Amino acid sequence: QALEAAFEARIAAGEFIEAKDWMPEHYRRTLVRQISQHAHSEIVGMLPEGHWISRAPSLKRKAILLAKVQDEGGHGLYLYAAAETLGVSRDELLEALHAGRAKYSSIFNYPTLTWADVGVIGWLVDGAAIMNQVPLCRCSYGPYARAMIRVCKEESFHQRQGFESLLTMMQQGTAAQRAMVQDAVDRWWWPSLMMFGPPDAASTHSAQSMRWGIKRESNDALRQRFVDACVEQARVLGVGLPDPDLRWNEARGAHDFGAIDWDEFWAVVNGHGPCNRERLATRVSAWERGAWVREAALAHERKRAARRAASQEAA
Amino acid sequence: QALEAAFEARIAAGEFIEAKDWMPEHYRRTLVRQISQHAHSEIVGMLPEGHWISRAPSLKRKAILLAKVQDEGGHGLYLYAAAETLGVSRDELLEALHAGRAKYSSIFNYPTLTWADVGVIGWLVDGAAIMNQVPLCRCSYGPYARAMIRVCKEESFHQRQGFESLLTMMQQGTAAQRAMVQDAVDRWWWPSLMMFGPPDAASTHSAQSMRWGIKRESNDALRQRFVDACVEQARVLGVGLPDPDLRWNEARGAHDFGAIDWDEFWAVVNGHGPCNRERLATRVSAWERGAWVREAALAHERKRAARRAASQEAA
Amino acid sequence: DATTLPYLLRLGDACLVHAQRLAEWCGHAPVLEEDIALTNLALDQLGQARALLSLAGRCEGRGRDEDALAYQRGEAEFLNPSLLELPHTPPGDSAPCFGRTLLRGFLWASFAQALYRRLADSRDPALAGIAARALKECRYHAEHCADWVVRLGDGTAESQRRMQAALEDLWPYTAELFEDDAVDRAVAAAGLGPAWAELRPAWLASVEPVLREATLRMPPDTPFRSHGRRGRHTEAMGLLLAEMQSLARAFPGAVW
Amino acid sequence: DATTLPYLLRLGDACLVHAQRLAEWCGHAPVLEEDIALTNLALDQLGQARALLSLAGRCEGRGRDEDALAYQRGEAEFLNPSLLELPHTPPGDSAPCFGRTLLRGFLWASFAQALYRRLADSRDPALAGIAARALKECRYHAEHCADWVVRLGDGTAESQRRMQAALEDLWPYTAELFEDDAVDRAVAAAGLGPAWAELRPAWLASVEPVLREATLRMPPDTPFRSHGRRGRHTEAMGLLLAEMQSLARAFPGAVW
Repeated sequence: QALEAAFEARIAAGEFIEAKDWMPEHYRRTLVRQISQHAHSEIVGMLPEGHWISRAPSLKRKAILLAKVQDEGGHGLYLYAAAETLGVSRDELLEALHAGRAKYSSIFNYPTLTWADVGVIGWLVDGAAIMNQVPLCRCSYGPYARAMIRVCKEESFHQRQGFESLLTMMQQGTAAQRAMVQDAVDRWWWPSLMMFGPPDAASTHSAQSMRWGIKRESNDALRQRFVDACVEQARVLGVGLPDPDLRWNEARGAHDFGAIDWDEFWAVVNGHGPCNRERLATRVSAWERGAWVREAALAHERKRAARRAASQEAA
Repeated sequence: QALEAAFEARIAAGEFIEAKDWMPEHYRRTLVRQISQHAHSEIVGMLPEGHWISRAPSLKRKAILLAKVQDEGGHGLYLYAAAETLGVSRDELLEALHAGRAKYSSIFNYPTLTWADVGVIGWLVDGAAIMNQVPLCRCSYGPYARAMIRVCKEESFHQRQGFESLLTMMQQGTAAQRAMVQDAVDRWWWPSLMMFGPPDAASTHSAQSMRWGIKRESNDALRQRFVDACVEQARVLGVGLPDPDLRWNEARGAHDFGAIDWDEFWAVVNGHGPCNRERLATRVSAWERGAWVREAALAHERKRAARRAASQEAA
Repeated sequence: DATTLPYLLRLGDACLVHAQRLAEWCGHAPVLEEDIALTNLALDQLGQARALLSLAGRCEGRGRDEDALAYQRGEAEFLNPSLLELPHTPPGDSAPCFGRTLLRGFLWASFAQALYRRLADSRDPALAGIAARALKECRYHAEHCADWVVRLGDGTAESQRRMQAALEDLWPYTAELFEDDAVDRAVAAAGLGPAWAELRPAWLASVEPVLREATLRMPPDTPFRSHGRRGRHTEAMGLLLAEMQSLARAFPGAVW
Repeated sequence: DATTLPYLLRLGDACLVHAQRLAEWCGHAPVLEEDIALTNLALDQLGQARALLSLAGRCEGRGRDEDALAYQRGEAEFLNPSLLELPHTPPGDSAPCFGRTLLRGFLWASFAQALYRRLADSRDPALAGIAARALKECRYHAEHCADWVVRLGDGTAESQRRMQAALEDLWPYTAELFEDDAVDRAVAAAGLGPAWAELRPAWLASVEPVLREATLRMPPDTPFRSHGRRGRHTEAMGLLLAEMQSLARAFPGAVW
């Protein structure tokens, strides 16, 4: 009880909790779930964009895309490391992903069908991710907060690159390119709005997470802020947003927007999205195909250690 | 001895030997080797051309190519069936191919690098094959001779189609297409000449095979006839043949041509050609990947037989 | 008009893409007889595609022939149901699965038979003629594929497992075949051909007994929907087209 | 002139094609650290390719930039040694082999180091500058790949078997790197860079000790020769280019 009170007091004072500090089991579990889900999202998120590396239409864009997907791998690394400070190994977390027990962001269950998807993912998906993640840079758990600072910085860079690539296509490209961009926006707009999660009324976990500073703003508030930001950016790009109900509401000082298809959201979350099967199978197969490599690396390490020991004994 | 004398007499009289007839073991072995090598060539030969089916540049050409490669599979079937009349099963023959004990025509160890290769294979490779095979339609072993009649008829059709496709590119195509055809001719000309086998002076097996009517003309004689035919066809196409020494010899009434690089020929025969490893590995892997299918088909057949037996008993 | 063209392309593109996939087996099948049989199926599907795309081009009236439609359209303009574009290799696996190919062939040929049977009575005589001929081909395809589905479903434990997995993979994509929409309704009203949604009972009637004989369990319906018929494909489609169209696109103005 | 351009393309195309292959691992590697490391290698190779192709374009003087050279050339105009275009999947296998990728990376980076070391003294200051920077990158590549070659060669029985098979597959393609020809001789005479044939001793000196430490047996020389540097590639190259160039070719006149 004394420990718990001290913990609550530090949270209340806005101080960071560190790996060595005492923390309630539920706090730890909530963090492991959230951080690992985020880490999984980064590595599954490499797949839809990675699908276009081989076909990038210019060498500059190929380099930008490669670097971006590489950064996502890097985010995965920091985040698995942050989760490991909570006493769970990366292998255990991956096992949970591969067995289907752990989730990753549902947005990555949508397919990338054209090159414009790459730009739109940068603009909308990374944009929504940043909106969700910036508050986490002040999260109560120190290692997570510090990882998120680095992640957010890089994500902002990706978001600007995505936007810039769309702007180039819209302003300097052909009619076919502009149509490709619009089509991609039409496909990604609604799934991006779903990235903020269910409406506040239907959201579980939230109250406790708010109190712990693991979550700092409500789903609906973040979603509204995202919509307001995107409307202006879409105007600059010259693309339409596929929502006939989208309009400025002077009274609220915000944009009204149409109803989200939550049936679709839950279908995808529950495994019936366009690419759920493929994404998980791809990760599992990469892992299984790599088994011989990981075993060999361990075997080699053991051999070296044995040889070192033998030569020290001989000396 | 009496059997052998009767056999020799029938050969001498130009009669066919049939499957049920007595034949010397050496005759049987020679035939099995030759027919199975020919059958293997058909199925390995599906690969280089098959490589272009997915990219055929028009739907008509795709259909023609599909039908052609299918015909090669069909030739494989007749020829394996002809070999089976000599008391050896298709599975045994395939096993010898997969283990590297049996050969197939070396020409299929060259890669198909452009669409024009498909046409040139039809024109030159099928052309050379026909030149080699027409005499076999009068071969002393009946089942083989009859298979060859059918094979040769279809090959002639393929050869005309290949020629026609090149003619279309040369006469109605762009400069880039004409360059593509010339490049393909440059690559396939010499390997096609090698298809007739080593010079007569260096050729083993030939004397005995000639006597038995398994072979009816010498390598060099067939090669000369092929060169003479191709020179005229190349002129119609408007392509050059890559041999500076190629010219009409009025005295011989035939074309002189340059020295063949027999080192290259033997390198390819001995496994060091451009695609030897890939061709064999592809066949082996198709066979191994199909193992579960063949096993299932057998298991199903057994189940059905058992059910039939059970229902007859019940009745 | 604006509905006949997509109606024809949905079928024509399905045949084309299916032919493209089937042809991948040529030279790589488990037994030589199947190299030949699958190539035969591919040839028939390709022939149907050519007839249907030519008809679509004439109907469009902008001078596009079968090759312009096959080689010069972008992915979103292809209207085949996604079922036909899926690779032979199951998600996460390494090698193409013969059973998956034959199962898809069976599901599609059963559907195509039901469709062509109705199209043979189309008010459009050109379409009716194509359908009458294609119907015979698809009857053979359905039989050939059904034989293999039964053989492999009711074969060994491993083949049963593979076939059940293939069915679970592919089944969700069959829902798209029967989605109702404005294109189908308009075409049906004009007497050109049936709305595909009407064909579900006939299709199920031919599919169910075979799956049962093959000892395969029909998967439950899920909310999963593919949308190839509206031009929204799977990630496999772009790679299929990149390869299929590469040569034609690299040589503009060529005659082959 | 007529020899500088092919000399630059041989190296630039090698870097480009190698980058294209390496990038295939991005998202699919055996451990996350290698997803990142192989992407790093790909990025470095791509950067070298861009610098070299841009230089080649300027040297040609016909206004072709890096993208025109990468996306608008036909297969026979690419002059990379065939070694770099081979797929990660061994002949007849189903799945890409990480060991094969790292072994090729090692064989190539060892060569590239030897080459860039000499090119850093090129009479052409632009080429010398590119080489000086690339040399540092390739030193890291060679080390990273060598570590893996040793780890996998001297790892388990299975990893040893796979690495030896990879070496036997790839080794024959290294002969091409050292084939002497008129292009190389002219460039060497002009002081632009070394004939690649001269680099063999340096290359062997860096390769042999690593293979030995990895317990791998160096295969004997054979008459096999690949000819990518003369524009005659393997069957893998056409498919690689079909995919790489598909988008650029499908949107003529586009700005990306």
